[in-house]
Amino acid sequence: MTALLALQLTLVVPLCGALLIALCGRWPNLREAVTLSTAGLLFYLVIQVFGAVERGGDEAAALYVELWQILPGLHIALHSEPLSILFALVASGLWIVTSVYSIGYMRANQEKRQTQFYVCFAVAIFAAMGVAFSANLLTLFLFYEVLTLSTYPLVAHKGDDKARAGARTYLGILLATSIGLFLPAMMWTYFVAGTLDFRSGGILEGNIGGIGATILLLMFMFGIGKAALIPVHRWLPAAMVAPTPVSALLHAVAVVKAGVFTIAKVVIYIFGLDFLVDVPHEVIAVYIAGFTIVVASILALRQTNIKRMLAYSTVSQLSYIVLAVLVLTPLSEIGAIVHIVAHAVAKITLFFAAGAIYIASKKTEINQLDGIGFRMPITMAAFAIAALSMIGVPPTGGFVSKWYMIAGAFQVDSYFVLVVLTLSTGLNAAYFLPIIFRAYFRKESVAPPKPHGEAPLPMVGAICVTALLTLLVFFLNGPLVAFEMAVLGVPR
Amino acid sequence: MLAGIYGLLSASFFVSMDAVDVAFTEAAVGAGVFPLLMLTALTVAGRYEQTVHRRPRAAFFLVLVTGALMIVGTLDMPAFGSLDAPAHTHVAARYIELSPTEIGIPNMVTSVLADYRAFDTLGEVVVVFTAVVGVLIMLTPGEQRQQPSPANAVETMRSHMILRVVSKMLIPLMLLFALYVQFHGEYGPGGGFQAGVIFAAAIILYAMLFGLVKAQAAIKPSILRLLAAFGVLLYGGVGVVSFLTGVNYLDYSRLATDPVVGRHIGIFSIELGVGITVAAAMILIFYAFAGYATGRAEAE
Amino acid sequence: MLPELYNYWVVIVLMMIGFYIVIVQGNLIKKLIGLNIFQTSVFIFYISVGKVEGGSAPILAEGVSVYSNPLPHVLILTAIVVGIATMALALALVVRIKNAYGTVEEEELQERDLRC
Amino acid sequence: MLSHLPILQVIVPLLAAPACLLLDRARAAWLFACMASFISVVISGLLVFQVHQFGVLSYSLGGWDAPWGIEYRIDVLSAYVLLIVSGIGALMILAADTAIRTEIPSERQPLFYVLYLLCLAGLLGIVATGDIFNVFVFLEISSLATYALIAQGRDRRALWAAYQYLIVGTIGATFILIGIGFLYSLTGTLNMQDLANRLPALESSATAFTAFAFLMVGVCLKLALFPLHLWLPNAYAYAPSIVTAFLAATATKVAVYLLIRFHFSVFGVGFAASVLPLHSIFLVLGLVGVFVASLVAIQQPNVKRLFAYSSVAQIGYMIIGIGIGTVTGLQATLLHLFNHALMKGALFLALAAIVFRFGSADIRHFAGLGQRMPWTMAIIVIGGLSLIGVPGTVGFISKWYLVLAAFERDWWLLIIAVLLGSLLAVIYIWRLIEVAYFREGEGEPRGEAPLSLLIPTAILALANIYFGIDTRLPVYLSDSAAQMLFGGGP
Repeated sequence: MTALLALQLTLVVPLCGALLIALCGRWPNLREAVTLSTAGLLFYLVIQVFGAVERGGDEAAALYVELWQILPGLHIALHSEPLSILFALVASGLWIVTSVYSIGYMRANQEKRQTQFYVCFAVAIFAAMGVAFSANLLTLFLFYEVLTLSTYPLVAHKGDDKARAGARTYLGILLATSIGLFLPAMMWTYFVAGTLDFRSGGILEGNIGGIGATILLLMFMFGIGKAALIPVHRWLPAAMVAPTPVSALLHAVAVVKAGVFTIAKVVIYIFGLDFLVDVPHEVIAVYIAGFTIVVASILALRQTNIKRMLAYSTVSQLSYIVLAVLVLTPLSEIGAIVHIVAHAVAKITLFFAAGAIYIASKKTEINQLDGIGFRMPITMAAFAIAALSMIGVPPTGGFVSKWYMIAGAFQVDSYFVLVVLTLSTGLNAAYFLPIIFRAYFRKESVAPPKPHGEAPLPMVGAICVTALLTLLVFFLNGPLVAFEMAVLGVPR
Repeated sequence: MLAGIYGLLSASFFVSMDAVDVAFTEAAVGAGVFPLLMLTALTVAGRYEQTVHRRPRAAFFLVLVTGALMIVGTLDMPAFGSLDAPAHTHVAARYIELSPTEIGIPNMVTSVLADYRAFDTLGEVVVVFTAVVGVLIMLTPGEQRQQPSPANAVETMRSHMILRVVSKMLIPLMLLFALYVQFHGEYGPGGGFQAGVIFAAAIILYAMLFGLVKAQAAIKPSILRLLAAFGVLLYGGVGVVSFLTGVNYLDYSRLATDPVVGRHIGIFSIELGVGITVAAAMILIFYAFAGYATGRAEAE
Repeated sequence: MLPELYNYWVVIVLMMIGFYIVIVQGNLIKKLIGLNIFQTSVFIFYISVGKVEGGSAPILAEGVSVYSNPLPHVLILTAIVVGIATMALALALVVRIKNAYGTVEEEELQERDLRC
Repeated sequence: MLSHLPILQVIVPLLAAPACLLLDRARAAWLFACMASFISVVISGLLVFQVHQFGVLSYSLGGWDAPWGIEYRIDVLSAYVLLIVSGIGALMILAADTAIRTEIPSERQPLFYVLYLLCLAGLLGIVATGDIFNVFVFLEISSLATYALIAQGRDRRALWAAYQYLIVGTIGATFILIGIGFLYSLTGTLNMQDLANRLPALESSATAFTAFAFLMVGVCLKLALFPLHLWLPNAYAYAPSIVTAFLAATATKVAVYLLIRFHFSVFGVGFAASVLPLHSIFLVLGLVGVFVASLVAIQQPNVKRLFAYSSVAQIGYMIIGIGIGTVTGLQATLLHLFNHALMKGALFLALAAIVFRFGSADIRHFAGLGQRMPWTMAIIVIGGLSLIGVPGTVGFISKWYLVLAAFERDWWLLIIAVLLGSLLAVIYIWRLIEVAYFREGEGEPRGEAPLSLLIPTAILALANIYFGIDTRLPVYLSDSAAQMLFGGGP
């Protein structure tokens, strides 16, 4: 199978999967089987594409297919390059794990409308693939919106007032930002640049100058609401009403990653690093990101509900990526890209753990966690690893990415960034360590009504896998980095 | 009433402008149909009124502006009645010169109406048809339908013996006259439309004197509906026939071996269509109004 | 110039009277009468356009060389029919309105709508 | 027979109407009307093809060549609009049978179809003809039919709305008649082509100016261009839903067509510019219309009324397109003709489904509709996104061209204004979505609309997406039409 065919199939497969799932809705086992096999097949396809990109040369260059021309100059086209293949790998890979996990979760929790859940999930993955492989801004925008709409039913899954209120904020903010800022920014880009294709080195250079570029940059940053910069971050905590697998999807697999990925794409392939350096007041954007990191961490510190705390931690972690992207040095870009992966695996572990705790013991508050480490050792161990990754302690993925970020910051000796990074590291430690402390070094205040052990097997399995990945990112960072160098046109 | 007088006045004005056909029509419509409709409407709507005028100043200003604009417009117009105005020299000239030979009938208005611009006239018939359908759909009472009984509002004139006798003699004459107008339209003023109106007037008069029920018994609404539709179809059909003879729509030249004769046939038949539709339409409209009035009279 | 155009101007005045009535009158039926005047005056306007000095009715006859312009007559024949058709429809509407609201005065109509 | 297509386009529905009256049974009448309107779709399709092949088609009625006889003249523009009108007309009639069941008493239904066909024929006639007086006649046919149709609404206010529309419409028509009169007295001809040839010589004359003014005002009354739009919201709000859908998708389009026809073909592009700053007037009116109407729309409790106001706003966009005064601008307008027909058609048909279930389109019926009528709501969402101008829908295409046109002129303010306008659209669409999806429905639950109503609606909704992706047909037609109009006569 040629890589090009595989590239196109990455869109077809999830859709057909969704269709099949809908058809098999009546027989749960069959339905779940379809889900898993689809996920597996998709991952295989992505690997195929990856291989081609990895080998580089003409084959990698040929990974471009124009599906349709809407208007002259406006195409729906797919293209695969190192950055996108990485995102695709993360999304498709984690889909398998998440599916396994959610099978356990949904059944243990006797959720309603499970078929709808799996269908929407598949569609969301389809959209994520589209975002990853889109060859121009328009295509990306389309899939971006599909992603928003397809995840809305997932967020509103519970269907009670609370869920609906959360979903409302979710849909409202994401649609408003994308239509109000992202879309105009896109049009503006087209009119000045005459194209929307992602080209290494950017397309805006020489077409727009001065303050205009700054405004455009800000329009993109806030227009891409999925990146959850303050003040457009509110949808993320609001979406916490969703079932845990969905939170995983939002925080690790697809949604927020799509956001930061889009920003990275825009900065690297639309503006271009060299051009962005000359943009006046570009540093404003840096400040916004830094501000978001710190404030979000402080907010996380004040949460008592585990999932809400994780949500705010996501907000801040996302801004790490945005910040790193905006430092505009090759090393920091690498840091950003690696952090997409590192954060993904770590955060999904944390959510899985939180979900497992909820399923096993119905506990949702931090202060209930005393001594949980002895009842659910595996889960909490994974939790600990992931937490360390969040803080940035070796040997976890978080360390690698943070390392590159700091190095990049040093290159341009941007002390603001350094301060932010150190400060936030402290804050992260401040809100993660207490949990671990409670879990292991405190006795249970009150024995639970019925003693419980670990969560169902599929969930525990999934947790282990992701925790393992968190460590792998650390140990395998060499090839990863080398591979990603290509993004910046650095020859391997 | 005033409206009627106004109609007659404008009709006489048309005559002075030697637009006899128009005058004829306006006389029939302006002095006949329109006031009649008004009256029937008034019997239903009642005479009561309060005279409030809304925003007269603004309105007056608007009117003033429009009028001024038109005055300005007239300034560059050719002098009134001048021979060499483009209106007369360009298209119309041909009608005047050639129509007698091309169409072969003296009344140029008819020849323009029924041949050169026959399609407009088809449109006109359709407009009448539309109107009657519209009136029907609005005045056909919904579910709560009552049959107008013999004792109804429109029968007040029963008592007038003389009137009835006179009109008894009058009505046949009117019908005859209508037929004359119908078929003489090619030579003198008149034609399908006027004929239809007169015919309708006769029936309406009958209805007023002898009561709606009798009239409806004599000429059934259902049949009238058919006729109204049939008239339009006849007109359109002529056009379709001219398709079949292999020429353009409403081109009569092939209806007979000799084009002129063909045109005669064509004009004759479409005028017939016009007459039928108009007559049927007018009567139906009157029925609708009167029937509605009586229906409500009983409802109260 | 005035003698040449006075005819049009008279017509225009008439036309504007009709127009004014349409706008100002609160009574639906009177509105319609205004509309009728408005339209009829337009017809007269057309016919005046068609008039030719010393011309006679456009019906072929011996010894007549100058005819008035038949085309406007035709147009107006059509226009008159259109006008009367509109009137019929409008009156039907008025009747229905009277039936539904019990009045044909614009003010009262509006306030009755507000009430319900 | 192919050579007769131009006239067949009009007389098929025109003669189908009386035949329909003869049938006098609702179901039969419906089937017959469907047949007629589908034939006319086919014809319009063939016409587009023919025009594409052989260029302008001229058909002289009664065999009398223009200017003596009446000429039917089909160029790209008219073929394009004919396609829109007949297509929408056919889809609507499909849904009509179910839609009017609850809204019109059975004994009136045959008459309803007769009027519907007459209205359709009238609109088609306006577009097809090349004779300016013939335009007036067919305008009246469609108008009279429209008044009667609007009056069929169940709410008694429908009568009042119809009456108002009748007064305004008749005044508009009379204005047009006056304009025609001036033109005739000036040139002595009624044929558009002929007028176009003779007018340039008389450009300076005040009469020509007056004629132009009267024609424009008359058309704008029909068009409901702000501030002459006051009749429209009531008419749309209280008319039977299917009628609203049909009118919103076709009548205003035909009015815009007339505007363009008079402005570009008869008088020529140069004329307006030479006598008055028409384009800037259009720009201003269009913009004000967009904003005022959208703002009013936001506060409407009755959704039909809401979309009626949004229609006024959309008309504003079309006028802006003309006002920009470039080929691209005109093309944006023409594209929006097509696209707006699609979106408003879908939206109002969806509303028809809701009225079918709830008896009115009041916004409180929307509570919880996301669960109760998922398909209908989905369609409304699609239409709404299209109205906003989200990529992947037709709305985006027209907005895109509009902004492009403004960009060519470097009118950044206009671009910003247009985008702000779409944001207003976001607000009122969001209101619907919020009520429908984020509020529990009270009252006994009602199910989805019947398929016979849902399918045509869905077709339209899909068309919204399809033509948002595959834009070749409308873009090609509108482009060549715009080119032709700027190239000179029809």
